[in-house]
Amino acid sequence: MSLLRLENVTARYGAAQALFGVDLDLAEGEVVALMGRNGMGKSTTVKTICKMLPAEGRLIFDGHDLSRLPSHQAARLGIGLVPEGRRCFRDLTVAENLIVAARPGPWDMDRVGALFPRLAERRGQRAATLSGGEQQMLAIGRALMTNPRLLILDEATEGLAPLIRAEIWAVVARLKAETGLSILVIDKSLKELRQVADRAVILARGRVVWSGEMAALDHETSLRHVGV
Amino acid sequence: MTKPVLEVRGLSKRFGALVVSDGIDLSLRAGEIHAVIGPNGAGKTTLIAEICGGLAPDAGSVHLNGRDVTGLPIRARAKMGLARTFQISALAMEDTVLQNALLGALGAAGRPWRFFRPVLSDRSLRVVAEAALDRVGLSHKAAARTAELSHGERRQLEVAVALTLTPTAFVMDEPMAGLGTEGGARMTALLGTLKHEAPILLVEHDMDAVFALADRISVLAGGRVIASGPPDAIRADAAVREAYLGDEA
Amino acid sequence: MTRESFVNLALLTALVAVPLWAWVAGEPFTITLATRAVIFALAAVGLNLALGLGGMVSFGHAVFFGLGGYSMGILAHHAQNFLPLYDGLIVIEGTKSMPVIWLVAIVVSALAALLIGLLSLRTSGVYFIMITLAFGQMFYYFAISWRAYGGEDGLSIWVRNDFPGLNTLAPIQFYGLCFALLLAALWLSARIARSSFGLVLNAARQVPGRVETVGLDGQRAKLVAFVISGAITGLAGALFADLNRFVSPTMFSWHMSGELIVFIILGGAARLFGPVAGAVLFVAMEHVLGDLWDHWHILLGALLLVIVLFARGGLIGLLAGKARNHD
Amino acid sequence: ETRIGMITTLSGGGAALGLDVRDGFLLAIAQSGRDDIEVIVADDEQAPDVAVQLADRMVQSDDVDLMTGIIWSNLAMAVIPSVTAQGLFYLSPNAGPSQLAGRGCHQNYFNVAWQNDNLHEAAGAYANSEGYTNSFILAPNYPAGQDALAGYKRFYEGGLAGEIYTQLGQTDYAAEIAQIRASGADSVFFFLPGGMGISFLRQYADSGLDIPVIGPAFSFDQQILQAVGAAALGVRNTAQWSPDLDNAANVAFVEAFRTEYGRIPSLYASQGFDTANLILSALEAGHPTDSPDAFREALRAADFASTRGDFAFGPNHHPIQDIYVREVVQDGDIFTNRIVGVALEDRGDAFAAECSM
Amino acid sequence: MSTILIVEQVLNGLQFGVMLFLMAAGLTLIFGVMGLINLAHGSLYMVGAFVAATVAAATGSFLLALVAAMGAAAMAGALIEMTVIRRLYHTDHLDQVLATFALILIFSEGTRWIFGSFPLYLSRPEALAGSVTLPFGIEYPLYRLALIGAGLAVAVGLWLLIAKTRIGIQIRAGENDREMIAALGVDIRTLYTFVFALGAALAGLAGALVGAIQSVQVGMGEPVLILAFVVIVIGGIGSIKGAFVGALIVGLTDTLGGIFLPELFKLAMEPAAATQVGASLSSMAIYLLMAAVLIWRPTGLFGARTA
Ligand SMILES: Nc1ncnc2c1ncn2[C@@H]1O[C@H](COP(=O)(O)OP(=O)(O)OP(=O)(O)O)[C@@H](O)[C@H]1O
Ligand SMILES: Nc1ncnc2c1ncn2[C@@H]1O[C@H](COP(=O)(O)OP(=O)(O)OP(=O)(O)O)[C@@H](O)[C@H]1O
Ligand SMILES: [Mg+2]
Ligand SMILES: [Mg+2]
Repeated sequence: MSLLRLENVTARYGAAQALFGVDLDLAEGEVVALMGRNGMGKSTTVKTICKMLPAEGRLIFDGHDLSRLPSHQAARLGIGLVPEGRRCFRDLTVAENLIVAARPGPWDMDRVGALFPRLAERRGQRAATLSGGEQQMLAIGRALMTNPRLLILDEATEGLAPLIRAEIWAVVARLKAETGLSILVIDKSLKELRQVADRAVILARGRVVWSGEMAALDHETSLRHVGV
Repeated sequence: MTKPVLEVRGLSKRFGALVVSDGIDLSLRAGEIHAVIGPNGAGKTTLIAEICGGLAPDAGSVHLNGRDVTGLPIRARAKMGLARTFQISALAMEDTVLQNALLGALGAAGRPWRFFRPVLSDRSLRVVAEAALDRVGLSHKAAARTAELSHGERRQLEVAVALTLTPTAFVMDEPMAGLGTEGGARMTALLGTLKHEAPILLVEHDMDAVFALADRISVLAGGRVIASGPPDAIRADAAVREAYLGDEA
Repeated sequence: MTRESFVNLALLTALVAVPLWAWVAGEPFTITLATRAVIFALAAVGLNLALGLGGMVSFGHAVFFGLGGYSMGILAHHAQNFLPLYDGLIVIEGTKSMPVIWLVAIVVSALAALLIGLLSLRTSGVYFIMITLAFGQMFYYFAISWRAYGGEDGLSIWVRNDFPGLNTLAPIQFYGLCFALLLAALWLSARIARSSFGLVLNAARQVPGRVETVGLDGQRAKLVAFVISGAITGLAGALFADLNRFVSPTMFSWHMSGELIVFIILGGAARLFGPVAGAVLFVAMEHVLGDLWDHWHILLGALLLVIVLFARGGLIGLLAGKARNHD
Repeated sequence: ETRIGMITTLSGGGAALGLDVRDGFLLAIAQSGRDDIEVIVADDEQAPDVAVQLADRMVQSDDVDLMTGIIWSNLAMAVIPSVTAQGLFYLSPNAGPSQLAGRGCHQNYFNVAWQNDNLHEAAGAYANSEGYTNSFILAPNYPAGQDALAGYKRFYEGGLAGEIYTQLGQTDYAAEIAQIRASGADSVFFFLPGGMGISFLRQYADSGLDIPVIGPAFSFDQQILQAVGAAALGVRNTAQWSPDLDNAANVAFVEAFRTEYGRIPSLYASQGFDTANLILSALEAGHPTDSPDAFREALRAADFASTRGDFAFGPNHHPIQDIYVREVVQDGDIFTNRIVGVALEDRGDAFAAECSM
Repeated sequence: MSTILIVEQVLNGLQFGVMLFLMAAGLTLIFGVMGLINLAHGSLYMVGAFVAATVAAATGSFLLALVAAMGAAAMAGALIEMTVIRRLYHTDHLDQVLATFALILIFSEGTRWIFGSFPLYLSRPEALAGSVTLPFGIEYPLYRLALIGAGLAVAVGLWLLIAKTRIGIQIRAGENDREMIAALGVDIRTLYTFVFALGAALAGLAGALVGAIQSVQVGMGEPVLILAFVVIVIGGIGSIKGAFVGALIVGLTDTLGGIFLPELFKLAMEPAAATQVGASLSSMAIYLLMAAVLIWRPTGLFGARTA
């Protein structure tokens, strides 16, 4: 059964159209990679799903029509977002960032703290003074604390040290294997995506140019649309 | 051996109990790329702020072209040829891409106090700005508003602004971050040629780029340089593997 | 020609045509109203240099407006009463000559702007708004209790000051003078906006950190802009005092500062002609609505609300569409 | 056809005064039954520049023959000199700044209310008659406030327990009241118009102090008293008029005003009413624009039935009149004033000598 | 000058400060926490006073009047938030200034339309009449003591709400990034309406409490509004603690400055001139203070955030 479905979604920034009829399908428990070069509409797609940008077309999550819902209600259906650029709440402490939108479920402070010990050490520090990587961890922790059914990671490993990046990929893999969480992931590292994602959707200039099993993604296609 | 372009000696800084720079020694010589890597929160961005001004170290000194610049403001250091790119893009979002580049050219030319002449008709500035945009591959977006750029494009513009300064040294904080594979490859190529114009102090988490580019690598952890040397040695260093690289390399 | 420059041209045409018509038709009060609008526009054009271009939301520009007004008031007061202004080693006389008064108004307000700017620019954002307000209030309370020049009662000047070759008592001639100064100020701001200095100022508003890292001094650019801005508003103050032949501390009040800001937003901040459109619209509304109903402030408020909520970018934005980059 | 321009305050904090002046004025015009008089009323918002603008409009576009209406001295100073300089008549129903009574007097300017200092002077005289010798005096720190204290001291002969200037628009007087308590004063004189007076009187009553208070009528007009409530009962104040003043013109005026507007008229209403009647009386002699000299002479004669009883102009065109002492009393659930004595008889003003006309 | 007088003046300063805090607290909630410059806050204060006066006149109950004042101000606040303010969060401060300036015009003139231009009467409750004798024989009006108490209680309550509750955290998060907090599933719209109504209720409460010892009239909100802005700027925007400290500082400066500055000048000048110069200076005192604080600390005393 599909958890998230986009049909013919278009979106625009003012006069400039950014999405031209995007289709996307994500089943329960599936990990889908959204790929494409810079500026091709990946983040825009994410924004339409989270209702941060008005869109036309059909957006269905878990049988609910997202198009009528405001942003916060879409999130409450179980969409957890780790946005591009982190967007931690600067003036809140680490702990406050984590509990600010927490909803009950398996993920709580302790579990996030175990996942990112660095955050646990800095519970009282203002987010604005965290290092870039720490902020990234915080953004992931914050999304997990909402106990989502669908986790959206938009460049979640940007700016992270290899070791931590590897850890995060391990976490993603574990989330997939152990909790059956559905994940929509955007990342520039094809290698990691290949390991974790079941399927891939590739965007170019706001259109889906390729989609299918990750394994079926051949070198030529990826070179043409992703650059490697 | 030539005198280093940029030299950092015994730099220390603490925030309360947290030591973010712990007696750091570093140098940047002409023609090289010196990569600084290290775990998140190791103090890399802090180090850059101390080098470029904006954050005063508690102890230690920064020398640029042999001059002690430790007490100088950001502006003065920039005038002496230090070009910095930001980890989080700092661009005038309402202005066009070209205007952002022009700002750098203007700073390099050092003539902001002109009240009457339209800046866009200043050929010499335009040439510099357009050339910089061209090198990072943003010429086609010159007339676009910066706010309309995608994340990756903003990273490119960030580097272009630094380029307009025709600096004596670059200090770059994660220029690859957010660039796609292809963009990353282009940036890697660009930096490879740039270093012949001015050496680059490169903070970066993209290990492919670091190992492809760096002539020397210093590893920062807990505010302290735990290893420094040529790429191969660093790759093999057990402490570095444990603190940072993991199985990556 | 873009739509915006078309709107601007239409506005200028109206500012020429309407007073001329009033002159021919023998409606001197319409000219007086237009003069008032043009002077307010000049003051707001001054403020907009700081506010629109430099992002310095000054809630204290009435200081400069008032200083300009008092420059005129004090000089003319001494001249009309034949009291020397300063009687020490040298004797300084008052004057009734507009060019001299203007020069004094510009210099005095520029100096005040330098001082206030130097102190205020240590802060930014809302704090800047409030510290400039604080300076405004200080001047206001000082002027109220300053007996020598009338305190709250203000200073009356019996006759309007002179301008060589003109009869300033003829409304249309005085209007022409004010209008010419407005054009000059508009020309100046247009040039500044496109200049190197304008680019720096613009960037300093958006990303102060970036400006420093390319070796430019954003703070100083802001200060210079603030001084120019204060000087223009001061000049407008001198004209305003001459229009009314009267100055009083209300020229220093925060309502005055607020109104200048309102003109700008009403017309469209960051638009060259925004302040002009705003001032004209405001004066016109005041005049028209005032005759309709005792409680006309309700109508004025409602109209302003409609404009903020439904005409983003002010009047010019409404008429000319989205702002375009000037290149 | 005579066109009268009335610029007065109809909005903002001081609107109550302007409304009363206007209503009193219009009542007299209506009573006269003349339909060849047009009154053009405009709201100055208590802002000098707006007043100047309106004056320009009335002179330039509306072609008025004479003007009146301004409440506040600072607005009067902004408007009147230029209006009279242009040859028009101006009759002030309220503001009476000293400049216009002294060196700045003008043959076309008449004040039908008082010179600003009059009521304060009367308060000083009254303090003497009560035998007070140690007054505490306070007023806001602006010219009218400074004049008020000077006016009080002009007649008052005793010593001062304290003299303070408060902030214009201040609403909390706890600190001043504490100072009064500590000063050992035997009387308090205050000039705090509008909301300032309301706050002061209520807080004074609350403080439990029982030192007698004197003030000019400005803090005790009909509307203010209702807002002060019982706190004002018994307080003495000085005025050139009172609703209970016993002369035929006044009895008829109070009755007519009550019927027309449903409230007891205030001092200001009586001033507006008198101003209109003065104008009406002078119009019998000549038109202000066509025969200004005749009109002016008729104004000087002041041959009309004033609500104040005897009324005459001094050489500087300011009133010579009695100034009374009133006491605040309760009449049903309405607070109002009752005359208890005369403070100054046939008082002119201190500045007439400086006027050369 | 006796010690008792000085202590009494300090109490007066405190009481004035605490009243300012009630205004400033609402303003700092809205202005600091939600990032909105609400010039119309003074109008809500006025609404509170007028409603209290009307209800007290009709029912004779001060308590009822207080409740009605808070309720009416909260409702007015919620109403303008939903119709006007809501559209302004993502715009810059300038649009907010213009819109709320327009609201002032509408509120002031509307109130005059409904209630007329004459001040209204509102009396403090009989139970709080008279004075109490404090230690050292200081006589102090009971009502003013009650005001101090009420202000302190509100201060503590607000601080707890903002700093300690999840709602408080969500509100602060909303100021940093409104879009993001919504995307995480928090209904920030409703939350903001609530905050706005709460701030309005506090203003209404202040208006009613103060209306009982001052005059209830159109335009009464504006001077207080300016002072309240001064307070939160001195304290540091967004900080309830800052608003509290700032309010006390402003209250004390204003009260004590008016008393001591003229005395100070009397040492060097003749009394009449000294009174006048001292008074002039004291009316500027709080603005001098604010300028000095900002020059020394550009983000106010407790303003942690980057401006
Ligand atoms: N706020 C905006 N206003 C106008 N145009 C925008 C805005 N954000 C993005 N765009 C444009 O929309 C297009 C798609 O941008 P989007 O951010 O979705 O790209 P992306 O695939 O996420 O790229 P990247 O990998 O660089 O993050 C780009 O051409 C970009 O210029
Ligand atoms: N103003 C501050 N107050 C307290 N701690 C701070 C402050 N600024 C930075 N820090 C801390 O100093 C440490 C170093 O931060 P820095 O930004 O230099 O890290 P970094 O090496 O650049 O990390 P990243 O790779 O994640 O960007 C971090 O732990 C951060 O939380
Ligand atoms: Mg993206
Ligand atoms: Mg960093």
